Formats: sequence, structure tokens, C-alpha cells
Amino acid sequence: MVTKSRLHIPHPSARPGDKPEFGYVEISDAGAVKRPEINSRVKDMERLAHEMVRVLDDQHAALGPWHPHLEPHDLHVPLRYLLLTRIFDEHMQRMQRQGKISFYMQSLGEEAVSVAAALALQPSDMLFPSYRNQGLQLARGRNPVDLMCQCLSNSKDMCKGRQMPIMYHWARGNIFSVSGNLATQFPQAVGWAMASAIKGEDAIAAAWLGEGSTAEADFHHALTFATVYQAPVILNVVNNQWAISTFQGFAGGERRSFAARGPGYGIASIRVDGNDYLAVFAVTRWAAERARKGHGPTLIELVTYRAGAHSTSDDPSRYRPRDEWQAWPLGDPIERLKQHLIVLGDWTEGRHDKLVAEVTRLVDDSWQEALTYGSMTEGPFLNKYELFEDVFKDIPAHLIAQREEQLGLDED
Amino acid sequence: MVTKSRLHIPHPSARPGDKPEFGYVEISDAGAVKRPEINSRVKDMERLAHEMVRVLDDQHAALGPWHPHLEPHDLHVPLRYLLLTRIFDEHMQRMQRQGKISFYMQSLGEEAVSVAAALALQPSDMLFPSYRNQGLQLARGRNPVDLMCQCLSNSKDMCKGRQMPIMYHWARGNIFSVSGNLATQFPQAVGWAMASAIKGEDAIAAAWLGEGSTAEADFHHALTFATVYQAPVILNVVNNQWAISTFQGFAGGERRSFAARGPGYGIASIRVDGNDYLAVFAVTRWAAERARKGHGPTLIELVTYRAGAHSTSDDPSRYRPRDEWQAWPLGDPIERLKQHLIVLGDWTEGRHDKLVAEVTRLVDDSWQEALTYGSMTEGPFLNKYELFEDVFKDIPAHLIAQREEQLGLDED
Amino acid sequence: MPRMNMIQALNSAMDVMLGRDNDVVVIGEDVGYFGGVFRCTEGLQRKYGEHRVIDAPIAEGGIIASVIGMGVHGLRPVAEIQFADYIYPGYDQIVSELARLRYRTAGDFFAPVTIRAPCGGGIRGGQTHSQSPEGIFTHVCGLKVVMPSNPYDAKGLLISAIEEDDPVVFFEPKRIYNGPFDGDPDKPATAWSAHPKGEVPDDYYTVPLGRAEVVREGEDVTIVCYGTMVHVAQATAKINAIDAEIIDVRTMVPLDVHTLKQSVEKTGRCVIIHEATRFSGFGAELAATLQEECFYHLETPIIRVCGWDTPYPHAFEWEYFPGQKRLAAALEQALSA
Amino acid sequence: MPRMNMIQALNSAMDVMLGRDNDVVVIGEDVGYFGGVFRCTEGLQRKYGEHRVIDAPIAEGGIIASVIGMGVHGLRPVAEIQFADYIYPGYDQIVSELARLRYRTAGDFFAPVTIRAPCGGGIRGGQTHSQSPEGIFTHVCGLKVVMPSNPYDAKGLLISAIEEDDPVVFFEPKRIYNGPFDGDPDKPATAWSAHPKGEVPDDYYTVPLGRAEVVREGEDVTIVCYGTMVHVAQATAKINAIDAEIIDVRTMVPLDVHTLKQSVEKTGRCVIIHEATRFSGFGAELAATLQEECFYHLETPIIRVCGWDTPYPHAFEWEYFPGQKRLAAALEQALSA
Ligand SMILES: Cc1ncc(C[n+]2csc(CCOP(=O)(O)OP(=O)(O)O)c2C)c(N)n1
Ligand SMILES: Cc1ncc(C[n+]2csc(CCOP(=O)(O)OP(=O)(O)O)c2C)c(N)n1
Ligand SMILES: [Mg+2]
Ligand SMILES: [Mg+2]
Repeated sequence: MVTKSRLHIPHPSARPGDKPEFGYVEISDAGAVKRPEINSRVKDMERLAHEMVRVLDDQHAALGPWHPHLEPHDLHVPLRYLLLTRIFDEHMQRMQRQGKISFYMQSLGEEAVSVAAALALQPSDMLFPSYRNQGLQLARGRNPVDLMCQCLSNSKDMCKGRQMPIMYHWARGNIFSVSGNLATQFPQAVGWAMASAIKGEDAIAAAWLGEGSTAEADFHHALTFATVYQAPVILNVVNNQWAISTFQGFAGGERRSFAARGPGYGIASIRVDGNDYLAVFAVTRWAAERARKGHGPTLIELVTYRAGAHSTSDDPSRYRPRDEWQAWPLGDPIERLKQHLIVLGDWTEGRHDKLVAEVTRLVDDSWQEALTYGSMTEGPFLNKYELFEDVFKDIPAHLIAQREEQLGLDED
Repeated sequence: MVTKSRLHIPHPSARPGDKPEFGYVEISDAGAVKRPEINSRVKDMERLAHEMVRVLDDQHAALGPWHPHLEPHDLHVPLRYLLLTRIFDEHMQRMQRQGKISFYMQSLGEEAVSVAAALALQPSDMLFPSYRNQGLQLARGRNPVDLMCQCLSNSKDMCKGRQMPIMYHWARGNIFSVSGNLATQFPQAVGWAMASAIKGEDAIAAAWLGEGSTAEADFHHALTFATVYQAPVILNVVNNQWAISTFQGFAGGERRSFAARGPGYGIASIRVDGNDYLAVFAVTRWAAERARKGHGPTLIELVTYRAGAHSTSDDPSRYRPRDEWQAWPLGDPIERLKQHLIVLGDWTEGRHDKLVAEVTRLVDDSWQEALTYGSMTEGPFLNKYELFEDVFKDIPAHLIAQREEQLGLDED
Repeated sequence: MPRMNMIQALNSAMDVMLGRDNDVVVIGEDVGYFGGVFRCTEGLQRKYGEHRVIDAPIAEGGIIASVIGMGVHGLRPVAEIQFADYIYPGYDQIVSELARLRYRTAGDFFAPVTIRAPCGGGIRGGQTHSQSPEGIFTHVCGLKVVMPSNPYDAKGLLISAIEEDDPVVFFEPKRIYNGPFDGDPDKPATAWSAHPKGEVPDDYYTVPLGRAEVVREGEDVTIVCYGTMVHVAQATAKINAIDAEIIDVRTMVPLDVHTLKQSVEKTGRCVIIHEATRFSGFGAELAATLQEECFYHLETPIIRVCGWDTPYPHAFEWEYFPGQKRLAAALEQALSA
Repeated sequence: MPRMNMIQALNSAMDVMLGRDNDVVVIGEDVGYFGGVFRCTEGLQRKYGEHRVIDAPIAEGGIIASVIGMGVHGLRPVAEIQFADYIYPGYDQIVSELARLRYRTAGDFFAPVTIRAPCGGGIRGGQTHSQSPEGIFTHVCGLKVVMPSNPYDAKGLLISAIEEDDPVVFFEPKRIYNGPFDGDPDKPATAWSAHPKGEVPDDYYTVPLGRAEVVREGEDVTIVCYGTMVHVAQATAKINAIDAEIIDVRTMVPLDVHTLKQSVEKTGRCVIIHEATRFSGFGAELAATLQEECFYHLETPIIRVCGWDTPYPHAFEWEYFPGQKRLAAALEQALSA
């Protein structure tokens, strides 16, 4: 044991066996944070990077300048998508446990991050998700069957079996391909947005990554290019407190919020309660309008909590208290929106139960349908010789030869 | 010509033919910026990243809380090193023009950045320079002959002819090797500082890069690792307004100072008049003490102007007004220190001329001595077979074979 | 003698070196409190402290850069890259800085860094958890490049790498972390405990860098391989009753040309097998060198059996993987003329 | 026909494509207002506007990432990396993203990006302005890799690359930007104007990717080369009166194996020359493939003549550079048995 060392090592607030402790999360009161005009100068709204935009208060009322004043319908739809995301995740997690798919990653506890953004943006806006944004797909109306087929690598897998589960993409739905390499999508989204500006189009880009991934070079490249060219892009940092086993302090979050990185680059930056559907919606709308009107990029930090394991390969009880989520001060995004609707008089426990049942049935039915397109063990299967395609647009001679070789071996 | 484009393109304040225009440089009055305690919290001194620490006023008096109150001797020594750096540069630039060396890069106009830092730090502190920090070498007492021998790739070249001119290093003098790859030294310095902390040593690290180079990934890595481990390091951004042909707006400087990047990472950050010897000295001392006492890293932006061409391969009249330097509001660092000494009554034009003559002689004599160790055309030459050495610690079989092959060819 | 799997052997190598040399530090994503996603550093932080077994930000470029700085300051860092597939963000610091520091300073500065990276497929990792990028490191002069095929070598080579003053990129075929794998995914997994190379001393020992090992002597054809493929080669030769000489390269740079040459001169036939894609892979260097060195002894062309020139496809990893069938066909061809 | 040097030819290629296709954009460090440190983009910003010829921050990783995004959005970006030596910070985005995007999305997304990078030594650039890193790109499936040896090909290949929907890494040997160079640094420089391949049409034309060119027919030995080495090979054959068939590879991926094979089968002897370091360089792939394809026609081993396995040393670049003397010795050896 070195005792003379003076190296600072960040420590999470609690380890297995400790009492969860979230005193470090700075939280503003609902309604307390000002809402600047979308064309405000970055210098005049730096506080947004340190405060926390919240709309829903502890009594589930919506208040303050960020209150988006949505119609009941525009609250029922997201509630359904939030539930769909969670129930979809639960189902797929179970299927992985049963060996039906090889791998899975849930978004438990942070569903609002994706669902609110998807509904706040235009369908023509291009989304560059991380691997924990399945809510974007679902809230943009994607058929769950498509996502399941990808996870099954079956005959309808959009990736033709080439990618691990959850590495979805949706060209028609304007959702870019999830990369296994962290953070790469961030500056790509900026490039897409630059192209949109060059072409004089209205569509903007939005990208997501985890707080742990902000340490990668791509985060810096995204911010630099976004500010230099004032690209119409929204850069979302999902701070769910954990990056596999390391807490957000190992990405530099011990001293400052992640939103706080933005103003130094001259980028408008907002820290928001990621479990408050209305707040995320409102902030995303604001940023989208800012970008679309030509006032430049926005960095959004969504403060949330990764309630589940990192992935099906992970066991978080090794590195954090089992019951940390229960102590999480920003609660459960679904429960909060539901209670808000109930308080509004627009929802009941009964309707909720019915919705849960309906969505569960949808997920179960989708799974059954997906299986008809094949599974890991039963056909229809993908044509394995397609593995030689799409390396290039046209298959070159050496890959034709390799395909022949494979064919020859299979015929023996 | 695309007219619909909405992409923002940064524009410098003046192009060839235009009147120089530096209104964009925000300048504080000398003595106006507060000097916090070295253990202050980053949050409590963010203004330092936007203001500009200055000690010397327009009448060449030193004032304010950053005034380091140096003894006359401690002003004469730097003046000599500033002149040595400039005269050394002039000489080498001329030698390149005469074809005696293949390449050169001056530090004209930004000599104080290096000289002040070298004298403010301890000899055991490790320096990670960029290619425009020759002043660090000279002010640490390096024999100019050594630097010249490197530029000549002669028999005494510390790099054994393996590097282009100016890619110096000085192991005994604790100055790391200059890299041709921009910015790489920044996170390396943080690693060195982490090792210092791990070992419980007092020595700190300091690194330099140009404002254009802040766009590289390494800048971000340096800041992230520095804040996470609170490494005892000083990270210097030399904002000399230009990066070859692009002005500092292309690195994101249009909207914010480069020092402003630091606080977002939780790093103490100071913007300083880079042409004010006393200010640079004082700020470096402050940051060094902060690091040495365990209060963590500091980012320093040194505002200066690259008065010469980027390198001997460059022609700046293609992209900026020829007379821009004359309009530079922060003046010439050497002239300012000289006038300060004169105002103090510690210096005269006559003494100055004598010093210039003495230093010029030193440089000329050094060059003559350097040539005795060989030049590009005349021996003594390096042993060319050493080109196969130092790829690895011990020369492996395949390189022995290649050396044999070269020997064989040469014997034919 | 204790029995270890490869994870335990690697852990033991770091344990031994952390214990022997105060300058050894271990750094990487999730390597500290958690013990690494593959558990290679389990228990080391508890034993040696969090200043010597250090959790890192998720920035491979920053990790490599910082260990260069540490190495320059006299430490002997062992950096873990969580998957070899994620080494590319650190590529610039490795190629432009780490590999060339000694050269560019004529020996005045160097950084004795070891970079560990789990590589290879066969664990349903898809294209971003299966790569074998050794070929893009073997081309970079100034780096030593190693890939062990068993626990005994893994520990001995890793200790050598850590003690080495030159930078070493140390690839660990993760498919054989827990047991040897002969290329047949349908066979039940076997454990290292039954394998002779699963016997691993607890203490310090080294396996020198730069030496290949003849793992099976034979007369008819030479199989040059490394990592997982050593086991595929052994099984293929056995099942097909081919009297192959099998050579485990172990260190790609510096390459033990002598041992390879001797064998190919003896057998006159040679098949090279690796998991990385074929085109411009390390097998090309092996083939190019061996045809140059042994041309007049060769009876048939040197054949390369490699991963196809595609990314590693998740659902078709066993089609991509150069397994027994492909090797057997190549051996047949090599022995045909 | 107009005469152009290679810089003018490359400039003309971009000019033609910017004019023909509104989706073409050019981006890179100093490429806009200034026209590039090698003047390859001179005048283009003035002509097409600063939204199509774009100065970039000094961040190769950011440049590559952003052109991927632009490519996905339907643009056809041409990114300049100021020196090939500085491409490594963009390596992750090239390898992990650009090269694999089409594959991982089963064709639904792709980015038609061209990356231009001046490479090679002989201009006293030292180890960080002289590298030829093509070998680490040829191993990455999904990339096309090109290196022209003259103005005519440079323009035609660059237009093909820009029109290509696959990503192309386009290396430009800067030693021959202004004139052909036969490897003898003591000879006066010659200009492209006197060279037949210095005749370059002003308008649109293409040289297809994937086709090697026989630049000299011969009977006794095949020299496989590309870039600057094409001129070294021609001079060496001439001076030494060797009846060599000289093949300019031009496109490394996809490789025109057919043309190479035909020649080596004819001559029975082969020397490969490139400027990059030898170990695991692209020459290894060429040698490995050709011995496999032409084994029974070969009279002597295939020989590689390459840069030594060291960084490119500033003062000894002509020792490093695989020039006429080294090639002549290899040819002699190839013709000896
Ligand atoms: C370049 C790269 N390095 C490392 C990894 C391995 N890895 C996958 S997820 C992960 C943690 C990411 O944490 P965070 O960014 O906070 O996202 P979260 O999982 O919390 O959503 C790591 C280290 C990777 N996929 N890519
Ligand atoms: C990685 C890398 N990219 C590009 C270059 C080419 N280059 C050399 S200096 C330079 C400009 C740097 O400007 P700045 O950082 O402001 O430093 P200054 O020259 O002003 O001191 C460029 C682009 C390089 N050396 N390394
Ligand atoms: Mg996270
Ligand atoms: Mg500059």
C-alpha cells in the first residue's frame, strides 16, 4: 500500500453495503429555473448549465416557465411509449436470461430521456442514439417486431445478423446506427447537422451518449465543430451516474456538471431532470427551436439513474448498493408522469393497469411474430453467404473468391 | 456559390489588404484582476478565465495584486533570455534562408510565454513544450550550441539526425521531446504529473500547446485526466491568434476564451497577457504553488501574437495583413519589460544595446562552435548506421540484418 | 503446481510484478474496484491500493497518453484496453508517440509501457468485440507485439513484457481465457485445469519475448499459428492424422524467424492460420518472409487460412472463424503436390 | 492538351467535381482561404464558396467524424489530412465507423467519403512528415486504398474516388507533386511538363479504381510498385538495362491480382518495392498473394525492397529511402538463379 501518494482518486458516495447517498446531486426546485429566449447569448444563460430544469414538483403538479402545457393526448401518448419501452426491455431482458438472445441492455429508469426527445423533435430530424436509447425507436413509432428481429439475428434482422443485439438502425425513420464504439456518433451528428446547414434544410440532428463516454475524444470534437460552425445540433449527455462500474466522477463529474462543459466552448447548455418527462420535452423543444432558427447548438445534460445492470453481462451488486435506485432523488420517470396525469384528473389507476396490459400484450404478440421470422435455433435463417456482402457496395473479386471457398467447404 | 447555406464560417477580423483590427481581444486594465488564494475553489474564481491578468500598464509601471515584486536581478535575467531567444531565432531563421538548415520555426513576439514560465518553475519540474517554446530551453540555461547542433543534424545532434530542426529535448534539463504531432504532449504531461503524485514527489509538470491545437483530442484528454486525478500540472494554451492560416476562431475562440474551457472541467483557469513578462511569471508561480500544494491543475491561456510566419515554409502575407503585428494591442514583450526596467531606473538604452551586442555575439559564437561539430554539407557527420539503433533498446535481428544490407550496399 | 486459467495467470503476473516492483502500476477502464470486465485485475486494487491499480476515464487515447507520461517519469505502467476493438482511439499516441519516443530522442527518453488488450472472437461479441488487430501494430516499428496461447505462457510473457523497457502490445485471445478451444463450438467447453499449460507457478518466472515455440513436432507440413489458433491447429492435425509441425509464434515482433525457417525447411510445406482478416494481415508478413527465406525448400505455396475479409459478423461468427474445416482443407492442399 | 503537375491535377479533379456535383464539399486544415499547405485546393474556395471548401479545426478525428455525418446526409465530402503522418487521430473514426458503416447497417447507411493525404518522404520532413501508412489501411476491410504515381492518374483516380460510394483513402506521394523523381536526390529536379503523364485533360475523365497499369512491358522480372517508386523502378530498369515489366499498382484495395499474376507468371521473377517500412507492410500482402498465385512459375523468391524498419530519419532519408541502388541489388538477386 502506497501511503505517500497524493493522487486524487474519485470515490462514489456509496459502495455495496453502504447506505445510498445522493447528497451530491444538486437539484433545483420545480419551476425555479428561468427560461431564456431561444436566441439568448450563451454568456447570458450560463446558470442553466448548473441549475436543473424541472417542471414536475413533488406533488406531481407542473409549473414554471418550462411547463410545456401539453394537451392530455400529448401526455397519454408518451406515457404509453414510456411503458412500451420499459415492458419491451423487461421482456427482452427475460428472453436473454432464457437464452433466446445473446445479449441485452435495458434503459430501466431513464426511459423519459429518449421518449421525450423523440416526441419533441420533428420526424425529419436525424437521431444519433447510443445503445441505451431504444425509447427513441419506439416513440418514433417503430414496430417492436423490427427491434426484436434484430436482437434475434433472424431472417428479418435489419442488420442481417452482422451486429450484436440492440445495435439497431432505422434509415426510413431517420435514426442512425448504434455503434459499439462509444461516443463516435457525437461528432458524426455534428457533421450531419453541418450538411443540413450547408444544404439550407430545416432538419436538425440530435445525438446521445453516456456521461462516462464524455471522456472520449469524440465528445470534444463534437463540441468544437458544433461551436465553430454553429451547427444545428442537440448534444445530449445522459448522466445516469454510472459507466459500468465507475461512477460519474471518473469522467470529471465530481467537480462540475457535464452541462458545464458547454459554455466554455460557447455552447448553450442546460442541465435537466432526466426523469421529468415534461422538463426533458420542454428543454429539447427549446434547443430544437434554437438550432432550427439558426442560433446554434445546445448541450443538454439529462440527470438520471441507470436503474438496471449495465448489460446482461454485468452484475452491479459488485460495485454499488443494491437498493441505490430506491434512494434516487429524482424518482421513476414513468411513475412521475402517471401521477401527474392522475393529479390532472386525466388518468386513473384503472386506466393505467389497462394500458400496461395492452402494452404487455403488444410486446408478447410482437415477440411471437418476431419468432416466426426465425430465432437463434430455428429458421427461417439468414442466408449466411450474405456475410460477404456490404463490405463494399459491389462485392470485389477477393470476397467473391472467399465466398466461393466457403461454398466449396459447405458442399463437402 | 451556394447561397442557401446557413453554415456559420468564422472570419478573421482582417485579411490581406484590410486594416488590422483587434477589437475582439478583450483586455483588462493592468492590476484590475483579483488574485485569489491558491487553494480557492474553481467556482469562486471563474472570472479569471475571462478577464486578463496584466501587471504592466501602458506607462510601463507594474501594479496590482499579481505584481510579483521581483528583485532587479530577476528582471535582468529574463530580459537577457528574452533577447537571447529572439536573437537566436533571428539567427536560425537567417541560416535557414541561407540553406544551412532545412527548416526553422521562430517564436517572435511570444518569447515571454516561455521565458517567464521557465523562470517561475523549479528546475525539477518537468516541461512538455510545443515547437514554439525554445525560450524554455534557453531560459533553463541550455547552451545554444546544443540547439544549433540539433538543427544542423550534426555529430553532436542530441537526436542523432533523426528529427527535423527544432524537435529538441533535454533529459538532464527536464525538458521533454518536442513532438511533430500536435497536442500529444498535453496528456502526457498529465500522466507525468500523476506519476509525481503517486510517488509523492514535489515536482510538477507543465505543458504548452497552441490555441489551434486545442481542437485535438489530446487537449480534452489532458483536461479530463487532470481534473479526475487532480494532477499537479499546469496546462498552457498559447493563443497567438493564428494556426498556420486559420485564426483562433477555427478552434472555437470566436465565442469564448480558451481559458474558459477549464472551469467546465472543474479546473482553475486563468487568462493572462502573454506579452507581459510579470503577469506570466506571476500566474505561473500561482499555478505552480497550487499544484505543488496539492490543490490541483491549472489551465492558463496566454494571449499573444505570432508575429512571424508559421515556419520557414509559410508565407503569412497570403492570409493576414502584413502589418498586423504593429497593431497588436499587447505590444512586444521584450520592449515592455525593457521599458519597465527603464521606468524603474534599473536600465538604460545604452545598457540594452550592450546586452543586445553581447547576446548577438554569444549566438554568433555558438553558431561557429556548432559548425565545428558538422553541418549538412561538412563533417564531422553522424554515423549513419546508427539509424538502425534506438528503434528498440537492443537492436533486434531483423534490424541487424537491414544494417548489414546497408553496409553491403555501401561497400559495393 | 497450481492450476490456473488464463485470467488467473494474467492476474498472477500483475500481482507478482506489483509486489516486486513499486514502480509497476495498472490502469484501465473498470480495472480497479471492480477488477475488470474479464476479472483479470480482480483483487489487485484491494491488495496494492487504488494509487497503483487505477480506474480510468473512458478514453483510450487519454489512458495511453497518461501511461506514456508515467513511463517517462519512471513508472512501469500496465494499461488495459477493455477490448482490442477499442484500442483505435489510442492509436495515435501508440504509433506517433509511444513507439517512436526512444528513437526520436536517441534513447534519452522512453516509456516502458505494456498495453494489454483482449482480442479475438467466438464469444458472440459481434464486430466490435471480436477483432484481432495485431497486424496494424506489427507494422509499427518500435513496438513489440505478443499474443499468448495458454496460461503458462500468458503469465511468463506478461512478466517479460512488464519488465521490458520497450513498449509492448499484449493481445489476449479472450475465447481461451477460461479454457483451450479447438475451434469446434459444438463441443463442450474444456477447462485449463486439464491442460499441461494450465500448470502455472505462483511465483515469478518469465517466458522470453521473441521466441516461438514448437508445440508439436512433425515432418510433413508446418503450421504457423498463435493465440486461439494454436489449439485449432493441434486439433486439426490430430483429427486428420496429419504429421504437422505446429509452431506457436507467441511474439510477432520481434519475430523468431529462425525457428519458423528451420521448420519450413524441414517440412517444405507451410500453412499459416490466424483469426484476423486475411488481406494485409500478419499472415502476409509470415508468408512473405518464409517464401523469401525458404523458397528453395518449398514444395507447395504457403497458404494462409484467416478470417474472411469482412467485419466479424455476430450471427455468423463460425463462418468467419478460420476453424478446423478450413485449416484441414488448406493442409490437404499444401500436402497435395 | 494542358500540362499539369500533380498538385494542379488534384486541384483540377476537385474543381471538376465541385462544379459537376453540388453535393461535393472539400474540408481540411488550411484548405479554404489559404488553399492548402501544398496548394492542392488553391482557388477552390474563391470559386465555390466557403460553405463548400471549408477550413477545419485542427482535429483529424473531428474532420473524419464530421465528413461521415455529412456523407450520411447525402454529401460527398473530400477531406484533406495535411500529412498522412497526422491521420492517426482519425484512425478510430475511419476503422470503426467509416469502413464498417455499410456492413453494420446491411447497406442502409454509408458515407461516400474520400480522404486525401500527402504521404512519403524525400522532402527532409523527418519522421513526422514522411510516412507511408497505407499498410494499416489496406488491412481494414471496407476501405478502398489508392496511390497515384503521376498527374494523369491522380486526377482520374481522384474523380473516381469522389464518385465512388465506398470510402476511399487516397494517398498522394508528395515527393512527386512537382515532378517525377527517380530516386536520385543529386540529380536536378525534373518537371511534370516533360512527362507524358503530365498531359492532363481539363475536363472530367476517370481512371477506374481497382486496375493496375503495366507501365513498362518486359520479360525478365516483374517489378511491382506504386507512387514514387514507379519512377525509381523505371530509372533503375533503364540504367541497369534490365528488361523488367513494371507494374504500377495504383489501387491497393481492391487489388488487381489478375494483372500482377499474369506478369509474374510470364517473368517468373518478382521484386516488390515500396517506401513504407518493410515489416508487415503492403509488400507483404503482395508477396504472400503472388507466391500463392504464381508459385509454380517462380524461379526465385519474391523480394521486397522497402523502407528500413525504422522511423524515417531526417538526416538519413536517402539511406532510409529504398532507391535505385537497393532495387538494383534486388533485381540482380532475383535474376541470379
Ligand atoms: C471506445 C470504447 N471504449 C470502451 C467501451 C466499453 N464500454 C461499453 S459501455 C461502457 C460504459 C459507458 O458508460 P456511459 O457512457 O456512462 O453510458 P451508460 O452505459 O451509462 O449508458 C464501456 C466502458 C466501448 N464500447 N467503446
Ligand atoms: C496532428 C497534427 N495535425 C496537423 C499538423 C500540422 N500543423 C503543424 S503546426 C499547425 C498549426 C498549429 O497551430 P497552433 O496550435 O495555434 O500553434 P502555433 O503554430 O500558433 O504555435 C498545424 C496544423 C500537425 N503537426 N500535427
Ligand atoms: Mg452512464
Ligand atoms: Mg497558434
